[in-house]
Amino acid sequence: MPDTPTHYTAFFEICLLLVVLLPLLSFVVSGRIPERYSWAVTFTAPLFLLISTICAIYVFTAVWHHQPYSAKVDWFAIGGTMVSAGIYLNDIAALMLLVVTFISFLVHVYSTGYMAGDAGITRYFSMLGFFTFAMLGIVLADSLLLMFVFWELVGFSSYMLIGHWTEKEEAAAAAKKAFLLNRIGDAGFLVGLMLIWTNTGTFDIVQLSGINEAFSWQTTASLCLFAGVMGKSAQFPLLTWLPDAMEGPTPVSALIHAATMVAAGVFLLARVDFLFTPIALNTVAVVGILTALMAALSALVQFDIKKILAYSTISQLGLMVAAIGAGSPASAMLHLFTHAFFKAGLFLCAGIIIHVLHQAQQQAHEHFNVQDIRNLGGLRKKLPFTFLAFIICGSALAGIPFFSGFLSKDAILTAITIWKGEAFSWKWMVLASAFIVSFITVIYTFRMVWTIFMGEEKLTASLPVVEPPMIMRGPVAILSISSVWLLVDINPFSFEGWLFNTLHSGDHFHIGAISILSALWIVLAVSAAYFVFRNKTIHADLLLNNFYLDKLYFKVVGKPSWSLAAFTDYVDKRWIDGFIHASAYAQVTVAHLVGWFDRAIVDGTVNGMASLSRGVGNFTRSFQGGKIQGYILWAILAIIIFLIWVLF
Amino acid sequence: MHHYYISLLIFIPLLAAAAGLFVPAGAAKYFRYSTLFVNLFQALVLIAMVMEYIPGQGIQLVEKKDWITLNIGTWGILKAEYFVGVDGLSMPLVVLSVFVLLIATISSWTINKNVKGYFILLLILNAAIIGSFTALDFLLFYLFFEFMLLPMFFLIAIWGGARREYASIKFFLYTLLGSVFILIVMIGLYISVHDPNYSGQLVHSFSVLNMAEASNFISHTILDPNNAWMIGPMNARLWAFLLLFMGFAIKLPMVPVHTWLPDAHVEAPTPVSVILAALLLKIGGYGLARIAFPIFPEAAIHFSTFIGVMGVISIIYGGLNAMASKDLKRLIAYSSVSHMGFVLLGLASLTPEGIAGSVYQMFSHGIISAMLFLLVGVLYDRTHDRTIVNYSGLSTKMKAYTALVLVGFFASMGLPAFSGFIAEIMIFLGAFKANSVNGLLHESLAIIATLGLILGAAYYLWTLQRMFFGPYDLKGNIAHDSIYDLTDREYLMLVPLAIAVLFFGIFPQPMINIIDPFAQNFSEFVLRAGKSLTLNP
Amino acid sequence: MVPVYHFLWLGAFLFCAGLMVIITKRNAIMVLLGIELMLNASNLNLVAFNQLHPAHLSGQMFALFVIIVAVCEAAVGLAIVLRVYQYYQTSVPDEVTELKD
Amino acid sequence: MNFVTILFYFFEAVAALAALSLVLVRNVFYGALILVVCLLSLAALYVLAFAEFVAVTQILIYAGGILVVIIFGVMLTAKIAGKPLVVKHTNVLSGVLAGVSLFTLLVYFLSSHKFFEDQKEAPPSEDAINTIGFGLMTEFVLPFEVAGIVLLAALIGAAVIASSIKSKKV
Repeated sequence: MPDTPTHYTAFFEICLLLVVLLPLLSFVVSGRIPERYSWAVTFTAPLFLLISTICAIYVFTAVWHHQPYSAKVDWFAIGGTMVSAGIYLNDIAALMLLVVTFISFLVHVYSTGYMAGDAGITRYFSMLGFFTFAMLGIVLADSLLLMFVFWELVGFSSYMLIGHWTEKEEAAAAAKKAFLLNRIGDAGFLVGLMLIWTNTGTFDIVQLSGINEAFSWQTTASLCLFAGVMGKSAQFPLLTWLPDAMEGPTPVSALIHAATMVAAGVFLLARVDFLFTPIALNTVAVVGILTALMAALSALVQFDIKKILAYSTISQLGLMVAAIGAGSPASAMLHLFTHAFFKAGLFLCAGIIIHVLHQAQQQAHEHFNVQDIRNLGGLRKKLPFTFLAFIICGSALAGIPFFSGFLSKDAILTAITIWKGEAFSWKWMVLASAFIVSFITVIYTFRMVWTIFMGEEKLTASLPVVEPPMIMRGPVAILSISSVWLLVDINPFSFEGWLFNTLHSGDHFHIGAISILSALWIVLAVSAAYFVFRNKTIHADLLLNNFYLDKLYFKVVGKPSWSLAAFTDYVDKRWIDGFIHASAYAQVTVAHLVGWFDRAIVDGTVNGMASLSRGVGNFTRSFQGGKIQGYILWAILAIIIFLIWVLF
Repeated sequence: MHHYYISLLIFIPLLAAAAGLFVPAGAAKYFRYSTLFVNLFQALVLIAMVMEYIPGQGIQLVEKKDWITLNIGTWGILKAEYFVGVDGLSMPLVVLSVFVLLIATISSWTINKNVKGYFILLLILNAAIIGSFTALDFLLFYLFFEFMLLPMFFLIAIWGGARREYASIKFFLYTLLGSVFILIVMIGLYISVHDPNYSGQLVHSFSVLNMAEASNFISHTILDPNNAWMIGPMNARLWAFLLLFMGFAIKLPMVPVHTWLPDAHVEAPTPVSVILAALLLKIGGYGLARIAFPIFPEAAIHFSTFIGVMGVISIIYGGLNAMASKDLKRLIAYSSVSHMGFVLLGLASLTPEGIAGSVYQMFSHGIISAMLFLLVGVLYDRTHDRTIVNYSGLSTKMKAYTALVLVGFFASMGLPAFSGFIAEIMIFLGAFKANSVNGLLHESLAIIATLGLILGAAYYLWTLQRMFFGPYDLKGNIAHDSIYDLTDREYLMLVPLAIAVLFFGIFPQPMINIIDPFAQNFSEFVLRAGKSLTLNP
Repeated sequence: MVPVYHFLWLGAFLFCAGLMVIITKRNAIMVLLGIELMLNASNLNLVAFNQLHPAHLSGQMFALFVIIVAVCEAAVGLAIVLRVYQYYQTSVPDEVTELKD
Repeated sequence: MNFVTILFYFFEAVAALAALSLVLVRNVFYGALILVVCLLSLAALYVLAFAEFVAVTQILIYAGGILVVIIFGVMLTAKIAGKPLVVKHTNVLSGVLAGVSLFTLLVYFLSSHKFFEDQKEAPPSEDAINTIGFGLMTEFVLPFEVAGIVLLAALIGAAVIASSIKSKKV
């Protein structure tokens, strides 16, 4: 329990600032490095992150189990009320701080190998630094507004990194989609902010947490915030961007789209847990479990290695969200924590496979899609290290005992079990779904491992595949080691370790029966996978296309808004401008009339002499038209006029 | 103590323009440098002004001189003054004007056609803009307001693109229509208002400050708050407010009186586009906040839902239209429509947040749109083609340009850390809060307005995807050798804007310090005055 | 005794008819006919006024001289018409605009 | 109403109708014939106005001379064109306007002026032709001679102009 070092030292504050600002510095420095010296970035950026990570470790140790650290400065006044920008560093935040900097550092190191020779490497590291900064901003922000700021900024850096290979059209489209779907969620977040501001007049999380009564607006507000989470953490219905986001470089997928950014949603939920009313929580749980189930099913039939991992990420995020909905942020955070390591590990392994196969392809001048697992097989011989790492991280994902994933999943299952209550209700279905999800997780993980590493080599047989350099293997090794149970607790069957106990406030939580049941369930799943699904390929277009959500959105939202845009264009050009033109023509007509009046009457009078003499001149000149009859006519008229003049 | 800061700001460009008349037209360099010098001098004056300015002290740096005093017998005395000053509303806009005009001058360096005429018109425009942002006498304001149209008309009509005549005439007619509306109300106000400082004598005053006091209205005149005339179904004050609103809404521009803007922008040369988007549109919002709302507070309250709805329509409609635009400049012009809709929404809320947000939005949109139009100008200078689909993968050839475009686009989308975000969040909060604070706008308006953010992201990202990402390719008649990255001059004008956008997005407080007292006073004044005046049916 | 104003009315009518013929016909010969008609109208007036002063015959004399001049005019006019017709291949006076300034 | 008056009205009507139809007719040849009718009826009117000599001259010179010449002219030009010479009307409006307005004007003045007082019952001059012949040789001898010269000049001139010698311009 927290003891009382009420004062944090200046050294601590400097370290904290370093943690946050060094990635920002990395962003600035990397961006300013001239193209000729772009190799320098591979030293500077990881170095900055290393220092940042070291500082983060110190900060973590200082804060963990202690009083939260908070500091704030005035930012700007909204309608006379000063909104502050500040840091609120409690246990959860410190943990996230550590995870983010650590994994970011590993990914930086890994990227120096993976991205070597890339034309946009400075931009890459720059954005990676910016992302880390923004992510740390989310973690540390003490107010919802500030969190929203960084929330959007990570979206921006995610956009930039997904679209890193600008020449790839799919990348640009995926980046756009990611940002747009995030924006939709953010709009909800914004509405939540408006509700909170209107009802409380503050965004400060600490102040907000003082609200104990359950106001009716809280349900709406919390669901609005949850809309933001749907976008960022790819929850149903905004989940379709994450599989597409795999167009980005693989380390990015590992860092942003597996370990940290997508987990920001879960972090947000954990942080503003107090706002959520029971109804809102139930909604969160249902959405979470639905997402987990849908994504797990989709992961089952994907062929692209990164897409499998992406769907599995969505599925795991769904589980975390469901855990929050079940009222146990601690178990969600635990799973977030373990997931960050093993999923990053898996992505980096996938990255290694893609990277080395690409290099081998370039040497052998062969071209096939290295990400398609149907083209792969038997790689365990050529890539033994990667195989091992993949097995470890995969086991953690599948939730096999003695790996971290087992424990955190156990925590979630326990949380849902407790939440469902004794009486039979729809909540049982959530629990059942959670079990089904963990079952399916085992199957697709097994399928992935089996197809890639077991059996005979397929298209890769002739390729000169070698293990990547140490710089890439190192981070993977660290992540793999972090995926075993020791990370959580010494007891491989109890998730109530240092982490959980700190985050969890309340009763003793652990139910031994669940652990055993879960372990048995996993073993069942593994054997089912081995005996039933080992060599089966499931073809289901529905699942392959993620329940056709994309098509649905395109038809229901994309196309109508596009036609609406075309319609407004039409309205502008035809109706409004048409009206304007019509009135302009009317005006011109009137103007002509007036002009005629001017010329014929006003000018005739005003410019009397001049125009009269000219007119008379022209008039008399017209007599000299050379037409005899004309002469006669004019003469006669003159005589008539003369007669009238003389005789009257 | 006498200050002459504002007069300096207004008259230095006019003097320079007058002096320029006597310089032979061939001395192109003279005109460029003299205009630049004037701008820099204005910047210096502005710095001094900002130092002198004390936030929260109402209207300051006032200069007041008799201008027209005309005894018209039994009708009293017509009195118009040279009455200028700045407060929390005009200060940000004056800062913006000086800054943007400086950038516009740098951007005008490439103008080669009739340099003399161009820069003289630019200087006149400069004076008129600053004049209308500082004038506190309605007649003076109107004078500057009208004065702005003329140089603008010629700048578009002479230095514009292919359909420049059409665009300039459309611009002129639209804004002239607005001016007529304003003129009508001005005459009505002139008849109805007397100057309380002259007892015993009937002195008709044009001072906006006098007009804002209900007690200064002569009883039983057309716009007397207590006995306003009935014209048709509404009383004359409501009509007057509507006329003023329409007059300024055309300038703003508000859907559906916005169609002059895309055409004017598409045809105008880059610096003129910049001034048009960054400054002229602001006159609309400024006029509403300075004139329409304080003088007719009860009408402002009466019509607040209408104004808010029009704002939201502008936001959505502008966004949709931007999405359908095929021309890059047109797209940005429509995004301006969308963003100025936020100004309306914020003003309609009459909450301090909303008002401050509106003023901040005007300021921030000024910088951002200036940047965006300059960016379009950069591309147009090179290729003379603005069709979006004719470009692809520009990021590979124009790295720095793409970076700045990203800054501009994301700033315009309201990404945090850029100034637009601060403004929009304040407007959203204010508009949402209005119902519970003063019961004016329904919450749903703010919620619908968030669609504007999504639309903004949609059209900008789509544009980025089409023009800057993907494989490098040029269609149409664009020569490949015409594509090159930014020049030093272009850096010089774009980077300060980017820095300003970032600065005011990250450190908004210096500006909000100036705006906030005004916003609070304004909201409090309009609500109090508006509610004290009973609307006769 | 026929009242003199009958003659005068008829003369006026003939004169105006001749005038109309001159102005409206697009043929030189018709124009000549019109001129003849007008001359006759004046002759009629001369003769009619001569009735008022039967002692003097100046009116009739004048009428005679008018007839003589008319003969000359007709002869020369017709000659010109024929000549013009040969030259311009038209007898439409409008198409002969050599007199134009 | 005596016989003379009826004759007068008759010839007056004939002359007026002929003049009117001359205005309306479009065939030049018919026009010439109508003019003959008109001139003949005018000659009759001259007789009624006690101007027998003028009437005779009218018949001889106009109907017999000028009109024959004109008809010749018509036929000559018509021959070249190869079809009946039909004329088009031009300046109809202004022509009618001028004619009608002049006519109105004249009728107005004529009716406003009383000629009745001046009109005496003129004695039928028994020797009008005598008097004319006498007058021509005495009082009007100079005009008479001049008229002769004019006639001669016109004769020569007409012959020269109408002769078929090609001018240089053709």
